[in-house]
Amino acid sequence: MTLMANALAVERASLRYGTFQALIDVTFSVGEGQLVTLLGPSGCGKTTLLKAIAGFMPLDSGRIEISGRDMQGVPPEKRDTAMCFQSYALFPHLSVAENIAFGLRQRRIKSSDIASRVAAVAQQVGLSPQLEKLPGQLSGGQQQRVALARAMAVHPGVMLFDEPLSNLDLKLRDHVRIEIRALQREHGFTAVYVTHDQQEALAMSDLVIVMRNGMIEQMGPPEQIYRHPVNRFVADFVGTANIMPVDVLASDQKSGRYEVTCPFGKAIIHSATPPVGSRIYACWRPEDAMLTSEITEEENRFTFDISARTFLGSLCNLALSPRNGAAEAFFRIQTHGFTPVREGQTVDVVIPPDAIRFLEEVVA
Amino acid sequence: MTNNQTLKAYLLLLPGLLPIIAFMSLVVGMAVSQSIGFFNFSGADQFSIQSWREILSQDQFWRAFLYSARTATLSAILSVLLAYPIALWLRRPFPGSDLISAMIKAPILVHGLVAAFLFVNFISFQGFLNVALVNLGFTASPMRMQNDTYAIGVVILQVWKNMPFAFLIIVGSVRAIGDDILDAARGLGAGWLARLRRIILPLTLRSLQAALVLIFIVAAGDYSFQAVAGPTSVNSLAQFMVRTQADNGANGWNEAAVVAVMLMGLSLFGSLIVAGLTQLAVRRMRR
Amino acid sequence: MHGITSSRTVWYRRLSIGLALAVFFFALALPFALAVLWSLVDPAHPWAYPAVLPPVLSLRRWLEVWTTSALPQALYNSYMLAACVSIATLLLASSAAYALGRMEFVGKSIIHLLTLVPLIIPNFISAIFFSALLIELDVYSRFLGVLIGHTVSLLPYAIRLMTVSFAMVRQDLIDAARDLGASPLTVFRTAYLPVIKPGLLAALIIVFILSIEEFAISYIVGAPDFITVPTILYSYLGYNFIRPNAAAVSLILVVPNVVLMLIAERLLRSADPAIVTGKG
Amino acid sequence: MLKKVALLMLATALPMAIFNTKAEAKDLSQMNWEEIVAQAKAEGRVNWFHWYFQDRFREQVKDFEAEYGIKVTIPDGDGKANMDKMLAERSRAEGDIDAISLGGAALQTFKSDELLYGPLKPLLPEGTKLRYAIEGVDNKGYAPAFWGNQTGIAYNPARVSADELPHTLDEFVAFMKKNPGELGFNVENGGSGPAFIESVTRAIVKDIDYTQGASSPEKLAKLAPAWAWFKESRDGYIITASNADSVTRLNDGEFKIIAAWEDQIAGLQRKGEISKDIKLYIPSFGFPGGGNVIGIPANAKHKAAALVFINWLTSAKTQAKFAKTFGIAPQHPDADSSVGLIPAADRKFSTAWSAKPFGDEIKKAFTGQVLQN
Repeated sequence: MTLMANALAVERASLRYGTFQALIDVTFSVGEGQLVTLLGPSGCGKTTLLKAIAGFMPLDSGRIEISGRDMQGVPPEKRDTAMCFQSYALFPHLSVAENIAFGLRQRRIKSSDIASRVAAVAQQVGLSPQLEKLPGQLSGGQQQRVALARAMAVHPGVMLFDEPLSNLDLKLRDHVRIEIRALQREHGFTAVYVTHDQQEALAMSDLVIVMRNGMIEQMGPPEQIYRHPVNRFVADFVGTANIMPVDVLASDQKSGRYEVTCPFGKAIIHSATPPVGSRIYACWRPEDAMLTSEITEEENRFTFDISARTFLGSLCNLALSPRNGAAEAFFRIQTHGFTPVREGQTVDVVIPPDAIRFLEEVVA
Repeated sequence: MTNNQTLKAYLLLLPGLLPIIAFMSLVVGMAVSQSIGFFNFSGADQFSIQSWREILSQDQFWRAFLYSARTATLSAILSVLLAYPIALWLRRPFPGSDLISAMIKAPILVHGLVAAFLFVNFISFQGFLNVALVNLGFTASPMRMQNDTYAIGVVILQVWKNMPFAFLIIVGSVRAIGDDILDAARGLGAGWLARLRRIILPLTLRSLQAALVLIFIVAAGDYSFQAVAGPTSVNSLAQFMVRTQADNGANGWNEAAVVAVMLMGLSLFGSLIVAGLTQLAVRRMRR
Repeated sequence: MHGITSSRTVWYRRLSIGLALAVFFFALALPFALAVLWSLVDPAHPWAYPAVLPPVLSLRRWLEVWTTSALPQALYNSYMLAACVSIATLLLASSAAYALGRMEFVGKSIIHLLTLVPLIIPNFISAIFFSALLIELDVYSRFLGVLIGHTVSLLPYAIRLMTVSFAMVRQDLIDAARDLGASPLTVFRTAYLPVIKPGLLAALIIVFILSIEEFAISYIVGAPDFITVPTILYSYLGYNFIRPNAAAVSLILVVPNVVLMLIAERLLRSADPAIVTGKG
Repeated sequence: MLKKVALLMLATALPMAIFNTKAEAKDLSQMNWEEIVAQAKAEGRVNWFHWYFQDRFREQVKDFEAEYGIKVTIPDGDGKANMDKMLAERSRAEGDIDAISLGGAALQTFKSDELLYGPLKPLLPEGTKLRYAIEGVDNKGYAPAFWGNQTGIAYNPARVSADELPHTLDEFVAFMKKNPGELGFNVENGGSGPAFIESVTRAIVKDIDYTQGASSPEKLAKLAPAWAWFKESRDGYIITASNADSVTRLNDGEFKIIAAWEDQIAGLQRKGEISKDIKLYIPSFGFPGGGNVIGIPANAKHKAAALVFINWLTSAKTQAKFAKTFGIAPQHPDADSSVGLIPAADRKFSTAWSAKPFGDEIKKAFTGQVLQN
């Protein structure tokens, strides 16, 4: 990784509404041209953090730097940021062109330059035919683009997205998501992107920050977040996970091979990092398990009853209950849609040892 | 089906709407036809512009006309100017804001005549204000403020009474502006003045105009404030109309009708002009 | 840092609330207090120059105004009239409000505007030319004249308030009631009444108050012998100016209306405040 | 529109038709006084349309109500509205008005024999003793005077001493120069201010016959010097809203002198509304005095009761009591003479009001030429 200047740095940011602690000691930084996602359930503080970066909410303590400049006491209108709102927040009385030109006018740019910049941005987002219309006359997707164009037009140091796609239907959402990412790559702007949709976060980010209760739970590249979640919350929130408590029976740190007992029997785990305790949580992804009809592995082979089968087209979800031991626990695995199994049938499943990860969370 | 529905709706509308249309067209029709010589109580009914000539040649009429136009314009503008910042201030609730909006609305509950009385009582020669000013040493002797020549008292009363209406009309539209929109403008570099000029004013233009029109019409047609607290040297149009009717015997009806038609004209066109100019001003500011 | 800004905003807020209270005090509380004081001036001891305060206070003025002035008659007229006006207005307004609130038809927005016409014709014009009309039609009953005048000029308020109420009735409730086999009366009782009742009562009260407060028609059409509280106050402020009596009548005009209005406001609390005043 | 008028007429005519079917009573001129009183008691009530001191008259008429058992109703209308009502109701079979108070000169502008019932002179027991010619108008026995009054200048001794008071026009000019804004008089709502205007006009413009009511533009043009006088002293005087406003503000200490009615000042003083120190005088160039009369509209419903009431109102006893209570000049020859406020020596300066409608034109011309110019 090359050394990049930090476009945005947040240090020990804390913010309180009355008695509710919305942000607690949040620290992270974003390199120039990176797209960072703040991911978390509602109420986790991600939007608050975004608004603090934009300057709409003053921090109680901590600091925010944009392009190396401390933002303490700088009002939103003086910050080099531009925000795309969930509601789009288009000015209903202004035409699309006037909406896009709004920020440029505020920056006292020559009107001839404004016109050319508006035309250029509109071209990029495909709004050229709509320039003279009022926002009310546009479709949701078009409105979303206007909001995007309006923010992009001012070439902000940091672009802020507050769940910009949540009001779009599913198909359009995928489409715009790809578009935003493409535009971001093409223009190289730095962006902070708030979402509660983990797929969106994984699909478009350089860096994902998972938040809960005003704190950062984990941050890292999307693959790392998915592959190596640090705790049950992240494992469960990002993707689907089978989380189970395990007791470490034997360990060989050199080869990274660990023997554990889990709810459905003894299992082998391959891990580069040692577990943080002897009784801790581990997780595995449903798609990592294999039915024995597909493969003939003997290690980590377990027998389950299929208690439910959900056909999803290309895929098929199976809910399994272990043959032996804890009847309460259910595990999910995902196989191809054509897998010929029925509910009530007994199957053997292999979970590859390197598919099971230790979480950094001991069992209380 | 739709026709049937429309017919049914119109039948249902009849009891409420018919009296309004009948009464108003009769009253306005009466005023217009009396002004051109019909329904004459003193002589033959025939078309004549005598009353128009009579009234329009009177200095007193034009003074009354200009006076009403001026107080109406001033009252409308001042009420809105005062109500607007308060509406912005109370856009989002805060501890104590309920109390303040209740206090602002209080004058609505006070009858205009009572308000005029309280005001005259307050500023009279022996009134609280003068006693206070003299005792605090601001003036040596009481000031004469009652029935002042410039109708400052009337404008104060109009603003006092009508500002709450302007407030109620405006605050609704100000509250309807989403925080996101203002934040978006802020994020794009708009300071408070730019937000006011380019976002808030244009978005509240309609209610601004509604408030101006309403207050203009009420103030242009004012009788009570003028009669109790207004200057004695000039009449408001409504007062002039009542006097013209009362002082001129049977002819009075026809001449009063001319004043009435002119007053309706002033209400209509005056308020439209005020609203139009506001629109122009807001448009210009938006740039 | 934030602690300081927040204490500063609290301080600003306190200052502005204090300022608002002060304005309120001088603009409303003090004048009313003075009116109360004036109404308590003893009839036998005039409050004259150079006395700064009234020499003797008593309730005799109130007794006297009550026994010798036309106030009891005016109160009876005002309240009797207001009751008739509010009932007549409501009867006339309800079907129109139903049509405007619950039906779609051609020309609805124009009809909406038409109902507001009485609000934009200056009161004194309607009053004078309505009285001319009454002369032309040889109608001598002042009560009838004022009743018609008030009813028509207050219809817009009733129609508007009740239109909103009718529009708030949920169609699914009506459908559900009918689906379950309810009679039209039961449908009205279960689906309509609970929703429109506050609006109905509020319209009743507001029209009642506005009728009591109406001056132009009462003064011009009611003259000379049908007196209401505002016309008696006007006489006390003009030709028969006696300040203490005017103070007493002012209080009698304002206080009951304030109480009624507070009730109306409570009934309409969920609704838009501009509707309460009807002038929006 | 005609259709609507017709509909409205129909709607209102129906109830009217029911009310108007009562038969006419026997003519009063055929009865003796006892019969009239009996008829009056049978009628039981009288609606007296009167335009000032209504609340205090309600007190006064209690004696009458006690004596005859006839209820007196006094509505609160103003004088102009009362007249309009009488005129508007003239074609009605039975009007609402049983007795109406009128300014002394009011009957000059319309025909009393068409509008009023009577003449009352032969019907009233003491009819021949009463006064029917007042303010230069003789109403031929239709409406006896019941109220005599005088205008003058009232002053507040707390503010001004008696020897500072102006008595001539020149002294008024000097007074206003020395005490700007200390003289108050009204133009609308009452006759005291117009009395001042008229007196000054009369003193300045002498070549007009003020007893002739006819008005013409030439006659009005002659008044120009008076308007010049008023304009020149414009800073010297304040225009008040009404008779009562002048008095209230004099009482408040705002003015040193005002134009006022003697009966109003006296009446308010005896009631306790204003300071008893306030005094009145008539400047040497003269102030008009006059009075009010009372008549019965031709279509009155309770004529006998009205007649009995008028007899009571104009009786020596009632007039003497009014003189004491209101400070009026009594209009019955047998009543105690006035205990008024004006010094007896000043009475000689009393003049008649200038005849109407010219008298009204003077006021209007003042408004047009001085105030609103």
